[in-house]
Amino acid sequence: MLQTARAVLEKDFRIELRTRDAISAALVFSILVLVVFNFALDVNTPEMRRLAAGFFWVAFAFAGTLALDRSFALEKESGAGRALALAPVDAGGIYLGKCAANAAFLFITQLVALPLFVIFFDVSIQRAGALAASFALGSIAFAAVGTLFSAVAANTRMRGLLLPILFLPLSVPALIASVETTSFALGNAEGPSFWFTLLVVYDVVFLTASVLVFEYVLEES
Amino acid sequence: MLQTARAVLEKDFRIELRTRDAISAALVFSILVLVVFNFALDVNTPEMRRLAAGFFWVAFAFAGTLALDRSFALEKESGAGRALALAPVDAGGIYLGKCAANAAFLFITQLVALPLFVIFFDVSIQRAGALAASFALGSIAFAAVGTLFSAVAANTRMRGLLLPILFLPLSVPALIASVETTSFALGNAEGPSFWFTLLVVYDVVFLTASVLVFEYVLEES
Amino acid sequence: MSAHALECERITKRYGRIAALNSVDVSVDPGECVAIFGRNGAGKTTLLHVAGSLIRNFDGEVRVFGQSRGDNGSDARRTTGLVLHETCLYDDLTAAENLRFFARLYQVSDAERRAGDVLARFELADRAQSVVRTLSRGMKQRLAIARAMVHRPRLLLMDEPFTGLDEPSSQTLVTVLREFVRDGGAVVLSTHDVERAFDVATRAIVLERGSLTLDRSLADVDAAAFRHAYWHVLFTGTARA
Amino acid sequence: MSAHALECERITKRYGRIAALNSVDVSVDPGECVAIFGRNGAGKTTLLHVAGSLIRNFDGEVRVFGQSRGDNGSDARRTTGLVLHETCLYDDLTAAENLRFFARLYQVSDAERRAGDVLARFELADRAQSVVRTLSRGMKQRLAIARAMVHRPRLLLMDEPFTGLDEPSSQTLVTVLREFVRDGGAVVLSTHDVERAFDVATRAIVLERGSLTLDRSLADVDAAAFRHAYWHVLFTGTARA
Repeated sequence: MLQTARAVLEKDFRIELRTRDAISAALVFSILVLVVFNFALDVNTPEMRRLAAGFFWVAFAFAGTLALDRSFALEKESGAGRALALAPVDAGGIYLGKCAANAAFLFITQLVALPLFVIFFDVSIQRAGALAASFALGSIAFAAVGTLFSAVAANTRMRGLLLPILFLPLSVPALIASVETTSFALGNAEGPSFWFTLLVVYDVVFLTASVLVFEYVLEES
Repeated sequence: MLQTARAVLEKDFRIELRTRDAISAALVFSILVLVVFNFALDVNTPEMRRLAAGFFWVAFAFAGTLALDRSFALEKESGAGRALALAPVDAGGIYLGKCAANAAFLFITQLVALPLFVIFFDVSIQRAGALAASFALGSIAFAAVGTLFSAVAANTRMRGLLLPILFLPLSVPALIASVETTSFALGNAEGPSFWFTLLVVYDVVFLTASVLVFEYVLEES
Repeated sequence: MSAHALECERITKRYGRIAALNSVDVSVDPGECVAIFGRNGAGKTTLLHVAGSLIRNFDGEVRVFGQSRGDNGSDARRTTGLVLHETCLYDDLTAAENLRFFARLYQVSDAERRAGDVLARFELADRAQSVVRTLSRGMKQRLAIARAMVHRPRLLLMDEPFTGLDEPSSQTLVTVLREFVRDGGAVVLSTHDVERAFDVATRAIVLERGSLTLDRSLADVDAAAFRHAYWHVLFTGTARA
Repeated sequence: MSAHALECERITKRYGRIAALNSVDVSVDPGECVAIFGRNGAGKTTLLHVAGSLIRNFDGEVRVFGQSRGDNGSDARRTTGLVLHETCLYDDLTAAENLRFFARLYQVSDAERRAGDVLARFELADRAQSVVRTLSRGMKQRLAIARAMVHRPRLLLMDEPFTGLDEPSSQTLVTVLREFVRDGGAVVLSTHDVERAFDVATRAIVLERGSLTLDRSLADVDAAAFRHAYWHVLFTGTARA
């Protein structure tokens, strides 16, 4: 399974290095949101700074979705994903590979957008280690759910209704936890251990469940 | 030109009625953001209610981008857009048709998401006419710029860098004006005439400029 | 001035250092059907894309019925019909909706009836209300050809039009093209199938690595002799048959 | 129990009210190459998709080398190679990267060398480092076939494999398939080209509106006679030649 995951991960990185589609799309988006927030909301107030982590993660919920979209678009293009799904490998391995690639792209995007975020919202990073952990765990959480549901959406033609009903309630806890842990790293919140634990548990649960369930997702018609 | 625009508009509506891709994607997104904002930011404070319009438009900046993405994806699928670009019609007509379809999808999405917005942010609509005008003019502004740049992005492979540099500064004035006019409609701002004028001027300028310039956008390699 | 349906002068198209086309001259008159032969990657598709103005960044000159592509070009566009590898159809519209849409774009006056006519001509009348996504490959191909002809073009550029067509459909296409040429239309098509090309083509050209190495009328040769000469070129790589 | 390479039993597949396949029985032994003929929309692609387990929601039973698809299926997958209408290649990877990726997925022990070998076999060695997006249609098709064979399958399912191939490439494919069959492999391919099929097929089946109407060995017929009979079916629509 890990061998498959590695092959898929390497492939996605190779394509990303060549096209830079996912990361640049995500980056443009996060910049767009930060700029819009900045202009539209007058963020240079103390209350706003307290909410900065929330804005940051909303931006990433969006940017991440775009990156996930690209990630599965490249599997549909020319039907390569069909061949991938038919290979005699554990579907869980395919999932892990895609998920790892997506999490990495999200994490890289966050790191690149971080300076802009710091400038626009005038925040200061109080605990760098906690910030890195928050970004990493949040990226994994978002990639774990997003990869699963992008695959579901790509294989059914009912994206419209299924997605919000399942995806929304599932992703909200991770988003709140990410916001709280990032807030902690920026010195705007206390008592992070509950939220960090929640993120870790969320990641583990969703990765495990998705690995087990991905086989059925890949099956078509 | 208007005949072409009508044909393109009707085609996009026909496809949308059949697949519901664009609107459902946009809707899912705006719901996602509103929910996330709601959970992550503790919006039920008076300050937050003042900022509600800003949140709403940020959600739509995102949701709209997804809808625009779909709109051009369907032209690329099977190369139909190539045939469209080669037809002996004014490129401006194609632009107007796509732009009208996109603006309509955005507007419909906004109307559908409005009740959720009202509930989550606990706002009340003070001036329904102004709200409708704000939504309509804002949708057109977003569709006008977005349609142009989606076409640019689809025809070049340099989406990564060109887009933020051009798209961001261009769309910010429209977003601010939309936020201010919506804020006025919700009773949270005064003096809307400047912002409404700005939106109208923005719409007219961008529609005109895009119609004139679209021919060069459609040319490939 | 000239009455050529299509005139390509010294067409050169480079991708990086590779010349996909190398100073290709070819002109096609009304009433001609020219078959382009050549190995994979020889430049057949590139030549058709240049002629159809899908590629605009190239050296040389293309004229359609005397009109340069440099001009407004609407007339050249109106008279040209294109069949590409892609179907150029909207997958979520029905067969009839696709044809009506393109007929409207080309301002065909009787769009509705014309769409019905070409559907019937390519034996798709019973699938008119089917969404394109649900059609088989061969049906899509027939519909792609119908789309290229719905606006009554006078020049048809077709990239491997027989792909995926069954025998009856292929023969229908041959009949349609023969009528088209007899009525003064011009056709340029690429193919690998010498026998099929002989059913319909009046002239053959051969591309090798982007250069035109053969251009001859098929009036005085038979398929077997041509195939022999052509295959000799293909397999030995030696020039000019 | 059985040594059939592929066994399809009473396969029925409906799309809405239309039966794309209607109780089709066919089995293929190692050392056989079966050509599927039939009109556009007759069910050729659907049959290949069912056999290749691209479609899993159907009535009937498919077994590959005695293994039901219902089982884990990894073995059946490992022994099957598929060529579809789509290339099933990553457009942004090079030819060599695509083959190495799929070789790794299939746990081919000498992935690197095997990828090089099949590239060379299909005369793509000089384009190994080219991104797939930049290849011509025929080259992509050759690469798609190379991909389907990179893991040394024993059953090949090929949907119109000769599409877009020039004559030398077609002959290469014929040679490769003959060797494959001689070494005990089984091939099922769909095509419209009777002569080409006769170069390689040992048996032919004909589908009409989802039903199998002909299944015969080609050992004792020649191409012309078969084509005559087949075309009769195609054009008159009357059954069983």
